[in-house]
Amino acid sequence: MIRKYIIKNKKGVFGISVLFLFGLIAVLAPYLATRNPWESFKPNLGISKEHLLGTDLLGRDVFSQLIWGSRISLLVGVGSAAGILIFGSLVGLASALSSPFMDEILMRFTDIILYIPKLPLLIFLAMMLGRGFLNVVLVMIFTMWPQTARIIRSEVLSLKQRPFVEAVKVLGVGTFGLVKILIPHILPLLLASLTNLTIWAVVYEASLSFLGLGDPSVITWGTMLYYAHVSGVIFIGNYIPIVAPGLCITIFGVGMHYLASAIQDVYAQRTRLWKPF
Amino acid sequence: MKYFLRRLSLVFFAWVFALIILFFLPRLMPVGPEALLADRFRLPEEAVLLMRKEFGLDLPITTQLLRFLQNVVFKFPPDFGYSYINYPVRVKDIILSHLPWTVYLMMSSLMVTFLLGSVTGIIAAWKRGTKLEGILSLLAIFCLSSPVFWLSYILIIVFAFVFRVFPPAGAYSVTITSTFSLQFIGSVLRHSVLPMLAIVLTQAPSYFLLVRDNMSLVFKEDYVITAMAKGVKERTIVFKHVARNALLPAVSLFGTQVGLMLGGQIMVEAVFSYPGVGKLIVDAILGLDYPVVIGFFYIIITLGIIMSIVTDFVYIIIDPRVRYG
Amino acid sequence: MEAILRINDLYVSYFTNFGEVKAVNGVTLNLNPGEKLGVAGESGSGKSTLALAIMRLIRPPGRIIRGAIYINGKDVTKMSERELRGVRWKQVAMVFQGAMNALNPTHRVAFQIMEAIRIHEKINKKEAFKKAINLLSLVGVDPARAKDYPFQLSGGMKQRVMIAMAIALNPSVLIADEPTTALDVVTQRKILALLKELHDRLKFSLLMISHDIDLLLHFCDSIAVMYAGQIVEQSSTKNIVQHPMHPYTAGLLKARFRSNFKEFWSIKGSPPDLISLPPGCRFRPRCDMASEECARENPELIEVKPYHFVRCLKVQDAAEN
Amino acid sequence: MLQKIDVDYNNTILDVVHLKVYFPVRKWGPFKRGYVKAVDDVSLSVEKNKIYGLIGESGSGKTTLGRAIVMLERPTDGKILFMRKNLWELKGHDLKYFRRSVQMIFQDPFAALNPLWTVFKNLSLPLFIHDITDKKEIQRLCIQALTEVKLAPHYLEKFPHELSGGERQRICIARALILKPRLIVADEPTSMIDASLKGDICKLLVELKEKYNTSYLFISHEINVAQKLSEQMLIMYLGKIVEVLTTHQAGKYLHPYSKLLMYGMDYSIPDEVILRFKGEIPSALTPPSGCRFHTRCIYATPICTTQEPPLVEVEPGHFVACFLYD
Repeated sequence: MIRKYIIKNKKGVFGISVLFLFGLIAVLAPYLATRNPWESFKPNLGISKEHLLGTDLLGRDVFSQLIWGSRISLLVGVGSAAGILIFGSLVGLASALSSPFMDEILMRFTDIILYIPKLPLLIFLAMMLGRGFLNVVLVMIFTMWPQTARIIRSEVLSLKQRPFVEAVKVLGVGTFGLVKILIPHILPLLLASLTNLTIWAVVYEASLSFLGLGDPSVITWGTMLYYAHVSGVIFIGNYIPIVAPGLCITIFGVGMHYLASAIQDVYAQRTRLWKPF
Repeated sequence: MKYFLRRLSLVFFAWVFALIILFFLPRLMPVGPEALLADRFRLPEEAVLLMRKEFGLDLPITTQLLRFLQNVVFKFPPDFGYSYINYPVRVKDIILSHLPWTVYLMMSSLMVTFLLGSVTGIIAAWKRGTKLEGILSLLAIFCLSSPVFWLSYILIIVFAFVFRVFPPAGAYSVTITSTFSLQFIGSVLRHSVLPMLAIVLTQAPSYFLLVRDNMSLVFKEDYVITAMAKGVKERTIVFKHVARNALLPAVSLFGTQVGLMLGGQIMVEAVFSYPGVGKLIVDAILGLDYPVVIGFFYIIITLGIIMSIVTDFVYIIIDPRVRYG
Repeated sequence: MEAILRINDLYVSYFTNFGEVKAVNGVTLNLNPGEKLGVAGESGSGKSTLALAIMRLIRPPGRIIRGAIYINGKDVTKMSERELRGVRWKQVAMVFQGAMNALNPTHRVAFQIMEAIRIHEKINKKEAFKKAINLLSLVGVDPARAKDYPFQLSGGMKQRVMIAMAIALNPSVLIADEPTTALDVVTQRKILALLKELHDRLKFSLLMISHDIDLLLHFCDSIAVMYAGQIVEQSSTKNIVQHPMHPYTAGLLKARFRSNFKEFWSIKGSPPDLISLPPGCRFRPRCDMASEECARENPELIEVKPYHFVRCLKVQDAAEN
Repeated sequence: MLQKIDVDYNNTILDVVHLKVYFPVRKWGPFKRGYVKAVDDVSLSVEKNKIYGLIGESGSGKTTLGRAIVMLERPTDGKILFMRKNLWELKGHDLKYFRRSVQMIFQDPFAALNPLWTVFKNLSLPLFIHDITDKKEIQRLCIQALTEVKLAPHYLEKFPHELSGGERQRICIARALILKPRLIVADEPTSMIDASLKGDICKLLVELKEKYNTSYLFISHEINVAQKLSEQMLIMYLGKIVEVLTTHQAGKYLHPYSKLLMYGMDYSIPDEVILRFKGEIPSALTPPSGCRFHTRCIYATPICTTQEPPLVEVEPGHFVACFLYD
């Protein structure tokens, strides 16, 4: 049902095609990459047939690095986004549906984490847990779930006031039954925040690796940027190693953003919340 | 006024509570301060003991906590003891030397971000559906999802290398001595344009989208139709009637923005090697220099709380409903 | 005498992605100076769209397709934005239904009245404020509340402020779109009494729009009944009460909850869907005396008796012979 | 009516005993500043097979009383008894039985149905919750419920947004009736419906009352509609019941406020009569002292401003809270 609407919605089509494209690249990385990303050739070659995007200061082929890099970056992105979403919505649902006292405690707890800015906390926790992209995922989940919890909580609270939810309460359904009924109504919001969180996760993963806290044993768009930054390759005029990975992150972000807003439009259309005049 | 006292007391407890957590953070780290001192500088055994006494690490935990609170909460400027890495220098001095740069860069870009984001948001909402709004929105989404350090590099490549208009790095050209001469200030300004532009371009879109979507909601309100019926000019309606209500959420976003802004700050200072606190903190964390880290987090949390109170205050002034609520 | 407001053959539609919502389908209506004309219509009759169209306040996705609206002889539909500003609120003012948010919550009440005055008259702030104060006392609002914000006032008070704002420039036509629907019964009667008193004193002509036919019968000189974007019957209040001709008008009168009415009665069927309107007479699906003839032909609004217009084939045939 | 001595146990469905529902308003100070006294010490008992009309202006607390009866609002003081047990102490089977026997119809038909579900799913939810899971049985009950509210069975596949206001309200009634409850709290069921269709909804309610002898608490601000529909009328002002009468005494309202409501609805009464009653309903945060209506009442005497008039039985079944009839 939802797919039918998304196809009609221009933004949705762009978003899905971007997601599909990057997903494909990540899955088919071994076949698409022309060279072995770790093997080093002559440094700073320009764009040529063998090296579609030239090579970086260490002589590694930028194009194949890009392809392999997408695999981990997306994995970390979607993985931590899912983790954040699950943890965040659980807390959000719990504080919205339970007693005001419990709600107050949970909210104060999320406030404290919200007060501490994300990046320094990320850096701090990355230090504590040590490198490795699994740690990066854990770190991101811990620092970014309060935002989602807050969004889900306010959405559930406003839904609770709607008469059709109160009608269900009058029928004597338990909290668990209520959640089952509310899920389809917050699903669009969950999907939308999943896409938004994926953008933030990819960006923050890149930032961490850029600062040298990423997992050196793995290639991601972030580590590519790190090597480009450390090696100062741009001062020699070879801009591609810096521009290419960043551009991938941004295009992926734009696609996901459009996908998120398309999902929201579809929900509004489906429930006719949107009054014609 | 009582509303404020309540708000202040609540916030004060949150602040102290956060500081206490801050105190325990280094203790939780796998690499304890003593172990760090021992292997980092390969100091002999007794030197490490001497250092421990100097830093008061051998005292029981509770007295350390009390001492920490005593000279952080009640003494101004707070004293965090000595930095591990560059030992004789007190944490306070390190931070104070780097702080002005960061404050200058952050405050100016905060202002520019708010103004640029809100104004473009208002214009986009007003001219909804036109090509101009399409371009603005696409640009905003592009900048929103691009990592700030990557965008900084793009700016460097375009403005510093290709067009050679702005210097690619540093806070002021080394040739000039840091006195308050006009030349020095000119160079500082020229150096800060690219970093500020990088922060503004990544932070402004969140205001832009917020104000644009909020404006289109406010446009549907009945009092806009009343204003049009009264024959109020369209421009006045947009700026006086609609913008005022639409900017309320932007103000509250402004309050929570400090934290977000700092992330961008650190990245930009790393790329432009701008001598602010951001660069300092990255080195401090990488170097496990706990007192500096604590000092840094102290600043952020305090700044965050002050900003949220300022936003509440501004909110009350703008939105009468809260004042007479 | 020359009608102060003349609408002829007006068509307004909303182009939504669910289809074209034909809100107004060919309305012809005249309002004479000093007359209190009531427009009765239920949900889906297009009465509010008609009111907004007169002030050219229809915004996308709505559009005026055809027809003309003459205010003091000049056609509003052809006017540019600049000329409109000379008409809006100066010659035609409006009181909205949702008094709750028809006032800007972040501006003081007096300021919003002064704003209306100072757009059309070049006077300084102090004078405008004085004018606003007497207007407030004229509509029975304690001038001390002038500096309050809308959310500090009760529903009735807010509507009085709206009325004060509407009569600020002494317009010749006042449109009241369901002014009292959102208010309690008692406040409703007080607001109506205020409107009647102001009408007698300031001699503006009043177009009162409401779904409550009882209210219109009590308040207005003549009434036009709207159904599915068209006027189905128009006449003086006496004619409408004593011998309503159109089946819909008769149905509205019969469905009222009067103490002397014994049984509950309703018009059968449900309100018209303005996207897919039935062919021929729009009321056919709900009409007891409908026949196939009604489905084929589009009835016209014909003056069956002096100043008694009806849009129904059956009634027109009966009147001929 | 009130604490009758010989409470006929099986005839009363529900007893409301000195119910108080206050909403805290946290304004300036650190501690709670004041209370909105929505329902302030109301007692009534609901008997079988009777339609009760609960009338009052907006802000009189009538909706809050209705919501408290279906456990959507927790009482601050006093209690509501169902089968001689306090609602909020009901557990397990008793609670389930209460949920089955008391249902609610909401004011806004557009928001009272789950927009993502078809009519069939909306109707079958109550059955599903009360353990009727056999597919055919649910189908049969749903179709039967639809025919009772005079809607064709093909409405089952429709979505709420494809229906008109009147049709939706009928489906809400069907949903409330499907479990054959003993009491239905109807919160302004007719106020969002077109005037020309109100009659059908009222006729439907009366028919269903005779057929299933369910009782109704008909909450409304339209006194004329309620008067024709209900057998027992309760007039409520600022959280308190000011008059109780049976409808065969209709029209003979004694309390000045009830008279005012009646005049307001009847356009033959000249405006001057109504204009003599000053002002509007004040906020329930700071209710006036003594008789709450004294600030607007034309018969107000000094005693009205200090003392609260008790509900006095002027004639059998007719109670008034006003010193004129003390």
